[in-house]
Amino acid sequence: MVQFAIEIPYWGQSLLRVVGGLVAVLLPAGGIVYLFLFKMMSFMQSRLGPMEAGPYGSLQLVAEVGKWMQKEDLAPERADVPIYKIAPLIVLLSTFLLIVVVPFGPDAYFTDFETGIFYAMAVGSVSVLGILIAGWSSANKYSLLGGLRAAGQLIAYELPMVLATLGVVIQAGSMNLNQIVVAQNDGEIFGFGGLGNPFIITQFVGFLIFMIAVQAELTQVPFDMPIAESELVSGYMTEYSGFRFLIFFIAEFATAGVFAFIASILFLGGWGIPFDWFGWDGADLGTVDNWMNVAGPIIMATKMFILVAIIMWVRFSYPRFREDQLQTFAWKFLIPLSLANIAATAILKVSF
Amino acid sequence: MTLTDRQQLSYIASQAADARLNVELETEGMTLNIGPQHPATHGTLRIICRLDGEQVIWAEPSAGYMHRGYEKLTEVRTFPQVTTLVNRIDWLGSFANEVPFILAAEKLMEIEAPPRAQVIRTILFELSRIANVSLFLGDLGVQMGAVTPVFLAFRDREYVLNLIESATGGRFHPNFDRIGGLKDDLPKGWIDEARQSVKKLMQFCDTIEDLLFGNEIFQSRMRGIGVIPAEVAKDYGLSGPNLRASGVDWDLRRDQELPMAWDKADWKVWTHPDGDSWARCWIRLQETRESCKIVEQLLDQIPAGPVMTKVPRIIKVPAGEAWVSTENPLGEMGYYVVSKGDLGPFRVKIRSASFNNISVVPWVLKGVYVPDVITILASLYFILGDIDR
Amino acid sequence: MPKKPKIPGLLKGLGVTFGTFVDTVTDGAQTVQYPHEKETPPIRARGVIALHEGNCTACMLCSRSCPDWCIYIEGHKQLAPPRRAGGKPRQVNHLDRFDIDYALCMYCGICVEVCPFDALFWSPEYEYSEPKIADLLHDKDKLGEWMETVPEAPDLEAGAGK
Amino acid sequence: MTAEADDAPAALPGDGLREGIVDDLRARIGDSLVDSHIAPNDDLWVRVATASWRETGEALKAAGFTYFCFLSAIDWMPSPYGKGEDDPDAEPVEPDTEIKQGVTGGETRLQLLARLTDLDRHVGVTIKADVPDDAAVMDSWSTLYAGANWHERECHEMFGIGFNGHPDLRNMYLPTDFEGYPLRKDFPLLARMVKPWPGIVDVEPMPADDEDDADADAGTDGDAT
Repeated sequence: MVQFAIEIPYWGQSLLRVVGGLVAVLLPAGGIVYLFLFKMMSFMQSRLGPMEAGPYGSLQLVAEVGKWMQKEDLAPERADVPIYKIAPLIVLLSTFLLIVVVPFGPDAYFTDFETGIFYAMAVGSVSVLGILIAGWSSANKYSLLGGLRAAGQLIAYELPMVLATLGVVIQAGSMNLNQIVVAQNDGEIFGFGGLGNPFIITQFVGFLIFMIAVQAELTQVPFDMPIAESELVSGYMTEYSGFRFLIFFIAEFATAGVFAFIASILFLGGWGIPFDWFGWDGADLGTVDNWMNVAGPIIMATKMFILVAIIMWVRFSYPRFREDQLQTFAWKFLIPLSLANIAATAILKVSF
Repeated sequence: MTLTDRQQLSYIASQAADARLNVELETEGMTLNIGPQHPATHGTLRIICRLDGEQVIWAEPSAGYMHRGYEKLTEVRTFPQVTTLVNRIDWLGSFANEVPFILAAEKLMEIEAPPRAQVIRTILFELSRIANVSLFLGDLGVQMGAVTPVFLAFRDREYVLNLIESATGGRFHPNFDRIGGLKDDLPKGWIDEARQSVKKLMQFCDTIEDLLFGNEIFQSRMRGIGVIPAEVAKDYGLSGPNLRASGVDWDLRRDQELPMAWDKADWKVWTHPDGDSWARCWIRLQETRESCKIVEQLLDQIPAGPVMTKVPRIIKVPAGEAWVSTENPLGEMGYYVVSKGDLGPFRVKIRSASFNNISVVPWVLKGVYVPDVITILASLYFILGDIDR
Repeated sequence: MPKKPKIPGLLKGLGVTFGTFVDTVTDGAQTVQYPHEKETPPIRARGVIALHEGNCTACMLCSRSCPDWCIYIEGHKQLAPPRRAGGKPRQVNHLDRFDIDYALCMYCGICVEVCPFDALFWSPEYEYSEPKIADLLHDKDKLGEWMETVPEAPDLEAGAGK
Repeated sequence: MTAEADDAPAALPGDGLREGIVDDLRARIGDSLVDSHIAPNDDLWVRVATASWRETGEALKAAGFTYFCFLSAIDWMPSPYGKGEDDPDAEPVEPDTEIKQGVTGGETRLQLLARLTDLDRHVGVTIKADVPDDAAVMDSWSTLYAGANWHERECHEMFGIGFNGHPDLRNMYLPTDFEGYPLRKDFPLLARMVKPWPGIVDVEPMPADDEDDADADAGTDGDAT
């Protein structure tokens, strides 16, 4: 945890953490929605997108939130109401649980788990639970199909994601996310340390698999069968209205942001810049200058936005798979490929 | 034998048939109502599907949510008034709807439009095909979750609509055809504008081919899905690209004699042997290109002269019966016009393409998955107004 | 077609969207920000029907040829000063009411075509939506105001016959 | 037009072809072929006996007419309601109730109408058959031409013609408990009845004299130019 100049009581620290967590989740989510969903998509379609609310429509999201908040919180007559109401919160919860382990700087993190990536993979799956119960409790056939598809899909893509991460873990020799960042920035490629050693170079296959799995995990096109507005009319979200729909909506983009954070940590060097430039020593984080705690989040955000841009670019360009094709793709292609990747990484790790 | 009794009996019989099917499969099917308010149905078509998991074991389209009774309405209207009515059958390619009706009336009156009118008619006919099918090409993406193609389609269709509007005054409902010719001649500068627009539409076809048709995901979704063999297609009376995608080489523009100008242009009728969703979409893409070519060539061949032949101001069509059908964007669109020598037709049977095209749905949807229901419907391409009339 | 190295369709698709993105950034969007800027409809656009009241003789022809029965005309006969000095006073039709119900109108233009006295015209004006459907019944004063927006008929393309 | 040489017809079908079709059909169904009419180089109508409706379909399918175009019906009775454009004050005109069938004649009020196309010979044929007035039931084509299924359903709903052997004659458009057959001529079109025709109003005459108003209706009776 960041060392502050003045002593802050425990409750104060907790409050700061909560506020920090909210900022770390909601700010990227808002940025993603405005930059990519509103503007990039519109530009790719020869239009301007929202232009009326605020300069260049920058306050459109605020207007949308206001609109959703006003709407009635409906539940279908035969829905399982308590469960139905709790489902979106579970989905959003998993996003907040994920951000807990993401380090934004040498000392700017919420908690520093030794098994950070393990934890992240574990809590990332909690959202499946929310989606599944949202689909089931809506008492709607479309929602049910969407929920079941989501469950099948998220479980299928959990595996390649974990396996893709394993390559990184083997190469970094740690499951601690901060250690993974350090390993990349402190490393060198064939004796040249000027770029550090971002794992995207050595683990390119892993990176691709991870990004595909993230795409599927986020249920973005081409893997958006659980939502599939032209078939299942938004799937598990069909019956939700008002702020519960808003929570699903935020969770979708916040999770995109958080997964992009994790991807940038695993493959792009996270908050760091190559330590070689400033002569820092990776073995001792104390040698890293304190200003990295401020610059780190900005570097992270830049990398995150680049990754999200790719996710969204793909989303706006591709049609979607069919459910069975998606499963085939996961089980018959991605998983064998990631296993081969692990094997290759392990062999090279041992031999070098 | 009262009507309701028989209907009830037939309903009970169909329920019993379903029940038998379920007993044989030993599963409890789920009935999924796709529509009438569903984004994939371009309006209000309802498809009742019985599902086993995600597999469709029985499907039945239920049309009629947009029935406007045009066949009845034509009986109280005069011939010129019917034109504006039939505009609204296939609202995306409305000019093409007018043509066969006007041709049928002209056939009964034994007159023919002047050559200039024939060429301009053909140009506008093909432009309305481009407007119609370009939207289909974009919409195809939306049905499969790709959001961008439809916006590009809207963008480029606008060029065609602007052309149609500046010539006829109506973007969607031109009402430009008159018995004996056209309402008016083209405005100055239209031909040059049309040349440029057609070039843009050719580019649009390439864009869509790159963005959608070349996409491996798209191909894997489309190939081998919803195969309709030629025999079945003919049996159900499928027409247009749906028929040609099944390998039947039949295009009314080429295969019948009409006072239109298609034979003045050099173009090709595309067929595809596969009969699957891919074939249907691909044929439409190729046809858009052919239409662009036809327009491009005909723009150079507009003869000078009047656009209207001599007709009485109050049009009374001589008694008789005539059937004229043309190759409309959606398929064979025909009118069986019965006149008794009055101001208005006695009976008009409107044979619209989508009605037949959609009647194959129960056959083709058996055994496919829910996502394929959407792609097959999209590839069959129907317009609700064209089904229900 | 010459053999080109085959680019995977997935990449081509990304290229198309990226190309459009760049085009929009550099050349601007194809859309028009409606209330701030407006497109001009073509001269022939069938926006709204304008009435030149002075030309109307209340002959009922438009009303009778309307497929939707949406034109309502009332008139009465009155005496007008004679055309030539010393002549008999003429009897003319005076128009009392000329309403078009735009809620029913199909914009077919048959009324404009049949009018033998050039009293009806198409105007490309299109901004006359109303919150209530009953307000779309426009009377002859409103229809007369639209006369100002009626453009000259366009020149015809070369080769147009008489 | 450059279609491939092999599929373009050498010459468009002439009269001989259509006469041949009629002769061929007569050979297949015999006296059931009641009447035929050929519009030279254009179109062909045949009228067959009611009982041999299905037989005709089979014969034509065997003769190469494999493409099903449409199936419908015609109610030949003139509408007793007119167009709703009558003067309510005027003497009601006795509606013309004479049933006069069109091409190839007929004996009944309702006639069934279908069209088949031969895609190889590029020729279409319109088949008509009388529907008995007392029991409007015909044989179904739905097992013969699958596409006839929906057309017969529509026909049943709009004209009240039953089809023997049709699997499922539910309504397509109308509610199940709808009464009446909308496309029969004696079914009133309500849209034209609920509201008076605005064109019926005439210009009010001068208070004193109402002769000499010839110019008031200028154009209404305008005849052929």
